[in-house]
Amino acid sequence: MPLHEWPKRNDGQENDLEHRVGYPFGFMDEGAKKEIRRAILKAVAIPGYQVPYGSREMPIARGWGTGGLQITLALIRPDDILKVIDQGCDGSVNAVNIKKFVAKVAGVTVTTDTATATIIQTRHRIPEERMTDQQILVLQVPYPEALREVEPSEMETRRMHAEADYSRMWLYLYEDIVRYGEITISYRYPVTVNGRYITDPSPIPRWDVPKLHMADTLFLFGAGREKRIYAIPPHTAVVPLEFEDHPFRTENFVGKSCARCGATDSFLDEVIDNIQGVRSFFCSDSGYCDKRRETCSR
Amino acid sequence: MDAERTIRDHLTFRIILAAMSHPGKVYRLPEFDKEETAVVELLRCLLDNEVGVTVVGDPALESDLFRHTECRQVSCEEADFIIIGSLGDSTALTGCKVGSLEYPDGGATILYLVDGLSEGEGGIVLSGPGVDDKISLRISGLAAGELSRLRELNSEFPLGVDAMFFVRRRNGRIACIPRSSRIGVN
Amino acid sequence: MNGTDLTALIDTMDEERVELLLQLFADVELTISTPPRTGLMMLAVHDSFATAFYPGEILVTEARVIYDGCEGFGMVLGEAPRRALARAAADAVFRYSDATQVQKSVRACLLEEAAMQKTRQLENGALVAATKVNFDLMPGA
Amino acid sequence: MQPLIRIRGLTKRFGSGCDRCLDATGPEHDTNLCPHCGSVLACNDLSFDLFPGEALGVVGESGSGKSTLVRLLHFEWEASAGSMEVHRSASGAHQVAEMFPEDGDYSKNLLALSHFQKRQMRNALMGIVYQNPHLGLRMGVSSGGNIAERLLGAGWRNIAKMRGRASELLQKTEIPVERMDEPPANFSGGMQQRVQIAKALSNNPLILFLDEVTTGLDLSVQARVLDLIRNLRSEFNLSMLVVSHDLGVINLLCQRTMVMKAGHIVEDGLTDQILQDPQHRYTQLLVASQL
Amino acid sequence: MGYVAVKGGNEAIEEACRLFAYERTKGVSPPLGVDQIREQLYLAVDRIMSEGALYAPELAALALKQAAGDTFEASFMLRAFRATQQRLGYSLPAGTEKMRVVRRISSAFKDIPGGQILGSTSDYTLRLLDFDLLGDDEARRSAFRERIFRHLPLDVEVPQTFPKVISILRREGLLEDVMAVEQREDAIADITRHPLTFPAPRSASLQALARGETGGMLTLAYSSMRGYGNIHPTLGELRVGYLPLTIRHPLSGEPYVIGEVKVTEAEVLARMEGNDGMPKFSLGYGLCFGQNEIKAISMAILDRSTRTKTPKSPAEDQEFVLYHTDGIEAMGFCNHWKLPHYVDFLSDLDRLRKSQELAQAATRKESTDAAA
Amino acid sequence: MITVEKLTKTFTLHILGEKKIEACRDVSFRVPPGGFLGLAGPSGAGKSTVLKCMYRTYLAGSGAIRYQSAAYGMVDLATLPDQAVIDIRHREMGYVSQFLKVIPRVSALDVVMEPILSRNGVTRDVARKRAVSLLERLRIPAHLLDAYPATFSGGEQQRVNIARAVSWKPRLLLLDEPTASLDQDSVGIVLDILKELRQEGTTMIGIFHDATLLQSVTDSVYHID
Repeated sequence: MPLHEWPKRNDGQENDLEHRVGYPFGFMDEGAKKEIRRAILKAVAIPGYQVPYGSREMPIARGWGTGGLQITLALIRPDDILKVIDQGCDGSVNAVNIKKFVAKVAGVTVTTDTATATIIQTRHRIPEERMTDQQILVLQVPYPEALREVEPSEMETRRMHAEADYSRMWLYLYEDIVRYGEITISYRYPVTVNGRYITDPSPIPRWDVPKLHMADTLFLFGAGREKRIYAIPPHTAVVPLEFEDHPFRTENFVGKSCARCGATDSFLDEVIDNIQGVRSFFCSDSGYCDKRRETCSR
Repeated sequence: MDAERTIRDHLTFRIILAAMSHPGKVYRLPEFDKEETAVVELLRCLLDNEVGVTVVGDPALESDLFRHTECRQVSCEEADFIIIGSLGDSTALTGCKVGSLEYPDGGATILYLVDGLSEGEGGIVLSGPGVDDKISLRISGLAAGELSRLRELNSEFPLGVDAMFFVRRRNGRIACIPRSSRIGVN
Repeated sequence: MNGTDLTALIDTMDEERVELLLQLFADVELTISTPPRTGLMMLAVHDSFATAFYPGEILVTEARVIYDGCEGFGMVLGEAPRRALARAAADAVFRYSDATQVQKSVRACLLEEAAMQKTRQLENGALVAATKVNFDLMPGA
Repeated sequence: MQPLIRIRGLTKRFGSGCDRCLDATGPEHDTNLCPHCGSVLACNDLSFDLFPGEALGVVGESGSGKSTLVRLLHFEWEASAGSMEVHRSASGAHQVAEMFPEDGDYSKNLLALSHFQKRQMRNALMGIVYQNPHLGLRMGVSSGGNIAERLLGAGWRNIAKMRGRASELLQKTEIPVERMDEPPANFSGGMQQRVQIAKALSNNPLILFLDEVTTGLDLSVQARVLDLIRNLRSEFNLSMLVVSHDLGVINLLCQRTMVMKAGHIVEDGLTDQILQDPQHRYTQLLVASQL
Repeated sequence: MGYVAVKGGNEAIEEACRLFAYERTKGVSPPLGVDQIREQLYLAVDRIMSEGALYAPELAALALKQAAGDTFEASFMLRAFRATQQRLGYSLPAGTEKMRVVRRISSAFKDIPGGQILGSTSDYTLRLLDFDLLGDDEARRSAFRERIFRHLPLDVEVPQTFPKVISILRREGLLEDVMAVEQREDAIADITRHPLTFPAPRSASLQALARGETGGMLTLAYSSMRGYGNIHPTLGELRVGYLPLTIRHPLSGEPYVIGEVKVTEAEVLARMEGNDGMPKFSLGYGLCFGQNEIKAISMAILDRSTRTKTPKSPAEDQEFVLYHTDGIEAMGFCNHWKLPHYVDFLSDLDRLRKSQELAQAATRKESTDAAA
Repeated sequence: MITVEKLTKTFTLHILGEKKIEACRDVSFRVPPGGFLGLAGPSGAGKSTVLKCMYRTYLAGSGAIRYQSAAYGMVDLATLPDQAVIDIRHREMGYVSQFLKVIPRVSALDVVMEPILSRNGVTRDVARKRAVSLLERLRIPAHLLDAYPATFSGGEQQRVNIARAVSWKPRLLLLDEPTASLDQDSVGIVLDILKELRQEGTTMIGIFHDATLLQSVTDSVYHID
């Protein structure tokens, strides 16, 4: 093409994704992906340790899952089947947003079925269905530092991890019990990974914590704003912090069941009905709920 | 970077990731263009100009690698990736980066080029994260004493190095031993 | 002014004059060796302790053009593929060993641009100069 | 009898240091500040032994380096040079033998361990009581919690057992057990010091560091705290390093004493000898000014 | 049943995006040109570029239009855009003594070599609303332009570069010297590639501040000025001007000027310190894209305050300052609270109910005990 | 058992312009096992200095103090390492001064029990019995046993001091005017106790201000000028 016929704007470099045709596979530049991949490998090799990385800005806001998104984009394959959930729900606005974006820049198919998905990106929940070793669960993490509860300074928490100096975290639980008779940590319940690092499992409810222990699946955790990646490989011991005489307890749904599918074995959302003032309960994992309804109706 | 290459890198990385998450399991890589460039193609999904690399005992690979990736050639003490060719004398590993307690991720990644990899009895026995109970891995073409050197480097978890073993073929195989693995002998 | 200094003027040239410049190359055998691409240039600055740091990135467009076997490079601010091409072409022409006709006309165009920019600079400079606070010395000092 | 720990060539320098630091500082110059490079040699080539069950006193004016010595041995500060070895078969030190499976009577240099290993070593071997209870205690956490913190660090994971141990220790240190869940911030200075001692003893340490523990307390309170320490020493067969500028405290607690001045040990000997027949000019001055 | 939205989120999102775009277009005024924003709201554009850490006036103006004037959103868009762009290289380090100055003042001295050049500033305008601007039109504009040039002598050669005030102080040994800050760094830190670690090297700290959010930096710097910290700043020199963006010509290897970038630089002289026994003024340094004097001065103060040896207040704590001044991160996290958190909240409820249960049981036991 | 050879002790007072005070010169004597040597001489002749050098409260200037230790064999107390001296003090060598070193808030009974308890694995009961009988014999009123000696009269304090020194039956006992502040009856009791101690094998070296007393208890006397 002669010089003077060159267009005024370069095609394929428009910022508007809606109209964009030639965005690169996986959206991010290759340098970013490579760095994230190296961080992921180190994270897998040192279970529970937070690997710092040069987190990139994404078209969604910091705090809205950029960490999880960057991991997903660095490892996604065109033949992946993607599921994105937020609070267990495939239809949640944030989940839909992310799913739409990834599908667009990686051309993958999407699903709401946990069993058929190859990559599941999630915020605040682990699916109820047991996942396999062919699947990867990518968790979005707002605060990667489990010790932040007891120590605000990054320099200090890093030292604590280096020396496995965790007595302050344990002390926090001790004081909790002295004051309230119970450990009051609700979600983001700290766990010990592989007997070494105290790790933040992301804001999943306690209900989901046991699912991390000796699982078949690789769990990758991405904190975009805080610029940390960490991992729990399959078949890795993940033990919630607990005392011999004050064991870890999950949320209690005894005597309650899902008003939609009747499940008694799933994490339930509590819904207050404005008109009648009654409470009802529904599966937080919408994919699971759907599947049960389908099976039941058949 | 053409789209096809980009996608290939994604495919390759997923296999490396699977191998690193399942120590001792042998994975088959997507078919590479040529046997000679297999190492370059394998590592391309990871290497850029932020990465320092040392190649031990394979001058041809050395020049290839630095021509085709943007990584920097550095001494073994500074290397993020150390590639040990089949003739490589890995005493070079003494003094390689094992990270610090604050930043153990600073530990190097070692890529061993080996003749063969297979699962099953008779090899070394691995256990630890990523391994369901125990797994047996047979590595052929690995210099004697290599595993005990690895064990020595990884004796103070979380300090240590993470090893990848690669059979350099168009149709290559890969297996990994991250520092979290316990290496035993049958 | 040498060639590189002259091509620097292309960065701030008016749009119409860039087109004018491109027209000068219309009949010349030029090959685009690297098509224009936009990207980022990281700015490094020395602070007052001689520590270099990066205040941020700058959007630039670069291109390369070959003129009779001689390659020229052009980089300009912003997303401006045609401008980058013009600068690369001018660079190639200036880097070419012999003084060709096109080199002459490009030089003339750019010298003209230099004069125009000088006038503009004087105007703006005068506006700035007028804001200088004058401390007249006390008589006898 | 073999020493419990051996300290050799222990040096702590703040600053870059230069060739002339060693010659230009020390008691004969009456300073530890190197005039050439501005470095401070807080501790300079200290060598001594601490024997099992012994209370070793360290006296000297403020700035002599005695508190630095404690910080170094307690792994709070990094030594610039020197070694610290612990007897591997010292009674109660089975953790030491486990951590250092090599041959020989003594462990390798503890000062060269990683921070992680140092922390384990500290949890297994040491207790410390600071002059300022704010350094040794978390003022906002319950007293029982303060004691539990050390137990938690040593791997205890049973609330009831920890509370049992805490009340036992608080009893020994004469703190009313019913105040166990109150924070030390509510307590008097003497009580805080006793909670600190309880905390320091919680892991059955082999070595207890006492850094000016009675300084700033009322005389009557001082006496009670010293009493407590004397009783605990014989009860637990503790080895103690007692740092004080007060010869009375040293005289009461220690059989052996080292005198420090400008980062050096200028004299050491039996405490009664140091007090009644001091050899060094500085010791004579110290004794003359206090007795 | 509508609350537990299993499906339908997709449509709602798209409608919300459309509604947001509609809000901007529903009025009667003609569409706003991006060039108008770039030329007439240039200080907003400057601010967006410096907080977005991307110098691209056209795109910044576009972002401001798209974000309907929200500078947080606009600088966020620039950051997201830069994530998709390849980095073509690094400039040669620019020295600001080469800056083509359009404004420079010093409050340390009455007169300075080269003079006080007030340049373009709103500092001396009365902050009274100019109702004439309501009737702004092309005729008024050209009249104004004509007026401003009328009395101007156009043949004055104005120097383009000026000596630095601080170098005079340095020569006299009154100011801490170049070597006063830490060891020389081998490589320039780049926090877009390697996250901050602490203590952060100087180059990383300056980069983080140069990308910081103006308001947040002002807040922290102000806390230091008011008394949470005491560095006692004096504005040694404030410059606004253009820095040449220079690289090496990839073919000839010669220096190659791409163009000019507008920046603001501030140097504050701060309380004296006795290094090597000789008390000297210390120095704080600030520089950012565009004309943004509040930010450059705040940056200089924070640069100085975070070098305090024993930090006592937030503005002196390097980790605190650098972690909390990135506007994009802060706004993102603040916004994320709008996302659903009902799983977490339910878990909270579970703990609260359990603790209340235990507390009630304890009270019951006490009263039974008391009765017995 | 113990041989002192040419013991000389000089104090150098650095803070008083390097003033030198010679406390004793060329003292030499020998005490056989089970012997009781008395040290005599005018006041200021250095009798106490000799004892303190032997106990290592003073560092000998020159000369040797050879002692046949049960645990260490033949040692020179002038140069023996501190730790060994502490051990010998603990296991073998006692010292009684003219005054009780009062330990705050420790009762008279505990003062006497402490050395018994801290040695040779005696039960608390046995130690208590022995201490009580010693203190009774030294005529400390029963109601004072649990009181703090700080409040006692000089004579009572000194009797507690002696009880403490002999309670654990040291192998070698150094006595520096132990009876100076005692009344005649008490002196008699103390001498009886010392005699019994000798019969059990304790070697002693003592200073007594009273020449007759000195002659009556010791079996030889060394004169220092």
